[in-house]
Amino acid sequence: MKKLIVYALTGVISLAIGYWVQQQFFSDRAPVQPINFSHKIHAGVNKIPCQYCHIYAERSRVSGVPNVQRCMGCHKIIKTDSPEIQKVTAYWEKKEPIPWTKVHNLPDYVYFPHKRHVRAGVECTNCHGDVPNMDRITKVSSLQMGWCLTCHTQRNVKNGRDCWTCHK
Amino acid sequence: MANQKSSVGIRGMEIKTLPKHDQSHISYREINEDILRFMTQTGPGYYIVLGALFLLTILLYALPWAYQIYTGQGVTGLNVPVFWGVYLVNFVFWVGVAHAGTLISAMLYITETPWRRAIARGAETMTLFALVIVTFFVFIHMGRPWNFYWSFPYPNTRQLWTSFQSPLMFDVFAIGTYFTSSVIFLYFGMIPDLASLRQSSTGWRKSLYRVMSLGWRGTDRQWHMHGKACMFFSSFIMPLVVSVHSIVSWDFALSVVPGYSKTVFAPYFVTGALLSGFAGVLLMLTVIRWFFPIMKKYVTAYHFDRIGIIILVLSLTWSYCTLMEVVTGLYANTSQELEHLKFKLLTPPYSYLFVLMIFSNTLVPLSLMIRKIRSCEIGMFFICIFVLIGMWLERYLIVPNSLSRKFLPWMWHDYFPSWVEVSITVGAVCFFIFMFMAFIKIFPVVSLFEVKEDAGIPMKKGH
Amino acid sequence: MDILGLFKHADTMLDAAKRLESAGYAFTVFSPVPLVHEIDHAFGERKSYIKYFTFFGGLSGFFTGTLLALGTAALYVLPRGGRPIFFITPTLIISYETTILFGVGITLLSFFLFAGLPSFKKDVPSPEAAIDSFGLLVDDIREDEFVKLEKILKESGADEVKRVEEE
Amino acid sequence: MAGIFDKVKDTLNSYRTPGYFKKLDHKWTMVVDLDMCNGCGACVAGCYAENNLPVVGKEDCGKSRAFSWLRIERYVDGEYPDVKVKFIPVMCQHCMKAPCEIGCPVYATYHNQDGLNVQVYNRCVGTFTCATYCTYDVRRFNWFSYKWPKPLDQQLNPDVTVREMGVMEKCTFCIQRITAAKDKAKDEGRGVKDGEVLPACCQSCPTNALVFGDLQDPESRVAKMVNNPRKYRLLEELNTDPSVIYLKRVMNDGKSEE
Repeated sequence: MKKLIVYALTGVISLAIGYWVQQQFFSDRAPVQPINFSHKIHAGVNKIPCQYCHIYAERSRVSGVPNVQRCMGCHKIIKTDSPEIQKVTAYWEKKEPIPWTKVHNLPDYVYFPHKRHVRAGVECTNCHGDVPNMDRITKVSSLQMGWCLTCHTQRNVKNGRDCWTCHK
Repeated sequence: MANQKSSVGIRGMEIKTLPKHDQSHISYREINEDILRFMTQTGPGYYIVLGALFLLTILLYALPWAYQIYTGQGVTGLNVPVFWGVYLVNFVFWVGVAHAGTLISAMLYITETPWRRAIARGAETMTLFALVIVTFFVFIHMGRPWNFYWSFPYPNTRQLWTSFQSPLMFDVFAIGTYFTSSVIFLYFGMIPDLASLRQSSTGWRKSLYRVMSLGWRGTDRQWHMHGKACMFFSSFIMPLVVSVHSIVSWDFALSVVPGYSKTVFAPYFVTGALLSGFAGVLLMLTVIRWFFPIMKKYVTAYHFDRIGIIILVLSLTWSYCTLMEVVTGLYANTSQELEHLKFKLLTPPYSYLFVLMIFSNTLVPLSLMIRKIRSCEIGMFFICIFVLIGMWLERYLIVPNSLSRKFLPWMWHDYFPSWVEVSITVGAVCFFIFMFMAFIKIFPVVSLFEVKEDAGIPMKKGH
Repeated sequence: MDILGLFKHADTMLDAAKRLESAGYAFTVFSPVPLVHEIDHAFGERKSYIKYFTFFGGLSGFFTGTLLALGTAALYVLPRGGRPIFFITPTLIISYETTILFGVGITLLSFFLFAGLPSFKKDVPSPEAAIDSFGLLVDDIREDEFVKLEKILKESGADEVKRVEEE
Repeated sequence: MAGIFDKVKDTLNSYRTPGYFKKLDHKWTMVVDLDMCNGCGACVAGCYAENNLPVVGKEDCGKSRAFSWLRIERYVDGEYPDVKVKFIPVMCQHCMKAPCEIGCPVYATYHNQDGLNVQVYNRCVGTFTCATYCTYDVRRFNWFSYKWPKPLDQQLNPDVTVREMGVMEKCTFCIQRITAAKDKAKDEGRGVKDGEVLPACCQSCPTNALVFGDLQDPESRVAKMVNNPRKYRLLEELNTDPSVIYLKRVMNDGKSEE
């Protein structure tokens, strides 16, 4: 009996450790990015608006990942001695895009226009979570169909529950 | 002997009476021992056959299916107008085979027909495994079988339910209910038998029966409840049997396709199902009697005689429905119906198939009018084979054949099954026999307590 | 301590049961085949409450099916084929099947309830009682009653009288 | 209590047929003028390009598994020297009382508020029921997972899903273009104008035989065309109420034929 408890405890603890490690380093909820970019510093402390960098959000289906030029626009001057910024500079000098890992990924068959949601007055934090306080971007919402539908129903979106509004 | 013939004279003429159904010569202990011996004393030949069937199942059933899932439905012979092929034929066919089991158990239980007792369990077992095959055929038929659970209504993250207006949804409910009820009915009837066998068996059998008999003691109260519940099960299952195949027929009849959209389909399919079901049960009994002579004591010529008459009646009913199907089509006199009938009745090779179907479902069973053939084991064996083939052909002539001639002539296209479909069809039969053979060695295929009832309750003062 | 009488014949066992009843003992009948008719005949009809459960099981199944079919159609309105969203004909088919499903399920559960299954505490008092003998068991008797009961059983034609110790 | 009762009654009434047809946003309709159709097949090619239709190859084409959502049926009348060939382009008819829609157990095909019969690819489980019930044989099935050879994968339309193996698909009236037009109209705060939505087949038709528009808009071209005495609908007698309207071909010999 004692043996059994020891085995069970070991199992539970190792599972817990494994879960933590998975969440921390391997999960697609919060993947490790090539550059340790902190939304907390940019959007939280310095209060840069979201659409300063994600410029397409209001006029296109995608919100857009800012190009390296936009980063360098500030970081030619600001904090150039930080090792993380030097990584950005390295990409800039190589003329290569930064290989960011996409966090909020939707399947191919989903038609999600950012434009419609931004213009309807949906806050960014509504779906992306409290980004201004995130060091590393974490997927907060499940992005599952039921989650979308709950909001569509609450806001009484016109044709918000029609399949072809969101699928293609 | 059970099949002895006595002679009765009426007005000086000698007429032969039916074989008698009298099991009173068998003692209770003998029944227990016989069934246990039937289950435990297994020769090497049995294991060789079982192993061969298992291999065949893997080779002809599992591997082609895996190949089909990996490659796509394109490996079948389906094409654009003919989307329902041999898989749907097999689906309907096996639902039909499943039908007789519950009917024998339920309807003959309610009418208190004594001869059902020895064969009811075997028939129920057949129902169960035929339904397993049916369920698998639904998944084989699907384009994306890994998403099969979407067709079950359950609260999910998509907030999306299922369409209860779809005939396929009726199928999900009908076959789900049928499967559940069959399992319950089979297991429920087996509880006292397992408790009885547990007393005389040893080893893993004893512990298995101990757990599965749920502590049945055979007290009077338990028997009382058992009888009552059995009555309710039977009364529920009888309408279920009729509804299941009606619903299967509505998969076709609720469309507007010529050849599918017929009002006669529900009774036609139910009759056909019972016909193939009884043929299946009889075939199973014949084979069991051949390979396990011990069963000759329980499954007698009387059973053959009775089931033979039932098959004859069903065959005639079926023939009437077939006639009606053709006649109503001709009477409607629309160009689509006529084109469909022309294709079905006059175009080779389908016309040959139609003739073969009529031959094996109407003409061959007519020979059952002769009593000698009804009590002849080999004759019955071949009649059953013919009926089963004929019933399969009937579904083939309805399902893919009607789709070959739909409304727009530009899209007319014939259908021929590919090797994958043929192999899975044959493999399903192997799989079915494999499951059945494994089952009858683990669980009693003859209902002990009912056969004991059949043998009569021992009374000192006589009956 | 229990006493068990084993009989080869059903009618002798019923005779013994009648004598035990008139002597004021409570007994349990064990049999390998159902003796429902015979016991009903000897001791009068008994009531079973399964039918009420079956009825309400079927009724609840009917309403569950109707509610499932109509309710889920209202939860996510997707019109199809020009049919109404709330369409009673297909709903009847669904509720027909659920009536049977629930009826069968609840009948099984009520059978378990009334038959006292599953219970692994008590076994059959003697293996023969499950195979080819009719058993008559009297529970919790004193030592002095044993002789008296044995006599009743033997006189009625018991083939064997056993002393069964409590587990 | 009375309020709840009234609400339930209203809801029930609003869900009764043809109640939900009365409040359609649009009723997209296609008019095919068979007098103008010369059977060139540009519409078929346009459909292939727009909707990511795979090309199945010679062998599967022989098995009648070609993918064209829009096909041109050719009927040849008469013997060799005196031959008449007739064309009829057949695409999904977007029936208002579609037989296919009731067949689907999982709501993968249904009718939406635009009067379109739509197919949700990622919900499909592949039971083939819709295609079997379809009276026009316009549904196509992904028999295999089709691959586009290397440079051709760049021409795939990003607005249309590349369908997975095992799902059913069919003509959508280029619903992605309808969505785009409605999106633009919403940004500009107006309704969709006539002629703003142009499915790929209509766009590529050299003779303008195919016209697309909203039947509910009385000023639209289709609304004016449907009053034509040559109007008929395919297999109308089956009560499927199709949204595609054909204008009969008038032959030179004075006989009008379909």
